Amino acid sequence: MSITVHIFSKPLRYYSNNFNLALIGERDKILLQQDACYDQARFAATFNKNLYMLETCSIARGISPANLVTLIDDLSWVDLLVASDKSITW
Amino acid sequence: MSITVHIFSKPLRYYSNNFNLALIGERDKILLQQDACYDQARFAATFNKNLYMLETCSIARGISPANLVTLIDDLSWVDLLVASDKSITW
Amino acid sequence: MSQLIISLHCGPDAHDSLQCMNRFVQAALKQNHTIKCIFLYQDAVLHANQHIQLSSDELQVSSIWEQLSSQGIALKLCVTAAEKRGINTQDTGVFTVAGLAEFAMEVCKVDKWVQFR
Amino acid sequence: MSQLIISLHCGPDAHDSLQCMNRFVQAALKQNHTIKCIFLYQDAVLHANQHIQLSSDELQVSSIWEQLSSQGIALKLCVTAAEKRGINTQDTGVFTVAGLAEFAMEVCKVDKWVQFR
Amino acid sequence: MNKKILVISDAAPFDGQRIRESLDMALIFAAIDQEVSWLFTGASVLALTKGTTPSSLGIKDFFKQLKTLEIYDVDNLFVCEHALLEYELSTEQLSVDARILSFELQKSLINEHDHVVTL
Amino acid sequence: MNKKILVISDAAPFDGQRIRESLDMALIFAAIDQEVSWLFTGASVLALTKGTTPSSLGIKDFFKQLKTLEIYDVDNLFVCEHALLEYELSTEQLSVDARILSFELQKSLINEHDHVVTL
Repeated sequence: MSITVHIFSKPLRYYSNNFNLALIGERDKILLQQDACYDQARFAATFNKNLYMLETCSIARGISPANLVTLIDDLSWVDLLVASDKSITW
Repeated sequence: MSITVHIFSKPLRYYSNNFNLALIGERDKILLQQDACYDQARFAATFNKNLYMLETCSIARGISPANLVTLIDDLSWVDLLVASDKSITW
Repeated sequence: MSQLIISLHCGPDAHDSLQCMNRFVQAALKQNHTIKCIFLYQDAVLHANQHIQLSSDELQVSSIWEQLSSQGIALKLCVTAAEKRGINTQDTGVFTVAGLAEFAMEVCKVDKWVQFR
Repeated sequence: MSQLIISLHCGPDAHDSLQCMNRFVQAALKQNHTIKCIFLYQDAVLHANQHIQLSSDELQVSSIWEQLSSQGIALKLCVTAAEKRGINTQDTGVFTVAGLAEFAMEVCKVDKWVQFR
Repeated sequence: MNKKILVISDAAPFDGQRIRESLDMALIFAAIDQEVSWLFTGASVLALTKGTTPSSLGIKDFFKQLKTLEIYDVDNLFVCEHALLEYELSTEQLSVDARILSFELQKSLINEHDHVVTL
Repeated sequence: MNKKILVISDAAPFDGQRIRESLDMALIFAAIDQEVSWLFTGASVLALTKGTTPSSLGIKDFFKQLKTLEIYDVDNLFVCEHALLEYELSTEQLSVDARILSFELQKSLINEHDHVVTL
């Protein structure tokens, strides 16, 4: 199985039409950037592992990472994408 | 109570975040235009009266009106808005 | 007879919304209502980009505006929204550059405000 | 080291998305990856509108593109998307007018394609 | 003629310039002495949370203007009860004084206004 | 190098030019001899229904090109099962031959491709 990074930039509700938990592979990663950070609680309740959030985006929104959410800096963000097989910007 | 025309141009699901049946007054009207016509069944199941659909928009999409949906031409569309107190384009 | 004002909020790629608005305006004129103005806000200011090029089988977006203008309808665009999006406000064709205040004052004088998004 | 290609899909009003993309590009360069090009598609072609005017306390959208260009990154825009939206394709500043085919061929040569919407 | 204008926002805080454009619309009607109300629904309620510092992203902080709306006579701010629940927000977490409205009360709010604009 | 490209659409049929831009993207990769698949999810499945006549709105009928995709070697069309249910559509109501995929099978589809683009 290849590894896909699923990128979200808006609250989860924005994707209710076309997105479903069943699309996420066992080794896939979830990346929260921009306004998706506001909804980290719901993302964390839906995807209980491999959940990453951009530090710069979350700080600008006054958000500290919830349980299960790994904060990453910009360099680790690049590493995350380069180390995976592909990304989908939902 | 004033009369509001609630205008929809996309399938109902697009509005799940900010819209609720409780916003519609007893004498309010619902107007389906553009791509909202595709979803007339769900609109009709949600709002069981005062439901209007633009004829030109629905014909172009190969849609015939469902039960409870009143088809209107462009002149009646103008009448509908002029006869009401205000409109909201959701 | 009513006084109506229209605001358009979507860019020139939204052919269906533009046609929908145009049909409403034409029907309103037929019913002898007055269209105070059509105001372009948000992405709709991009209709004032003067180089729209579409193949001949596409909806000719600019001719719709020319027709509306020739029918005597005031076509205005929001200067702030335009500047943010890189529109050359010195070259806006049939559209008049206006402030949001001017639009707001007209809204206060009309019977109905209809938005097209 | 990886070869990356970026596509941007949102217009110049989306300051947050632009900054997000820019941060990714800067970090990728720092890690010695190659950015094959940044391709503007859909509403992103509007970044080539040459009259963006923002007050001095706003994000200066055009200086971000100038900086990226001075870093040697190829900035391309889709000609069809641009023509539909009224961009003057004779006057696109730091952006090069390209066809979708040119972009697609480059996509085939890179390791990763990252979209910013 | 004095008109009552209701602005409804539903976009996420950094979704294009939509909150900003709602702000401009609310301020301009207030500036010409109309009665303006502003309803935040959906993800737009997030624009009212404390601790937002867009300057750290290089973006202009227009959110701080939301806190000074009273000065400009936009003193009727409303938030959708459902949206607060959706994002698990309490009024203490909001940077402005706003009245919480159920959908039923939002219906009454709409009813009281002459024009309603969604941005 | 031959690449497998997956285009995912989710916009309603007349939502800007989004279906059209997906079509252009699919066709261009096919034209340069890459393997292209196209997944319709959400409201985009409505673009595949029969009886659409945009010309009656003065709009170019690019939907008819969807029926000729096979000629251009875009022969892998997929539709989301959930989206068909959402709009109460059966395959007989679709104007193209497309395989219906559960979310689980969409995961496998994503897995098989080199690049995925959402438009």
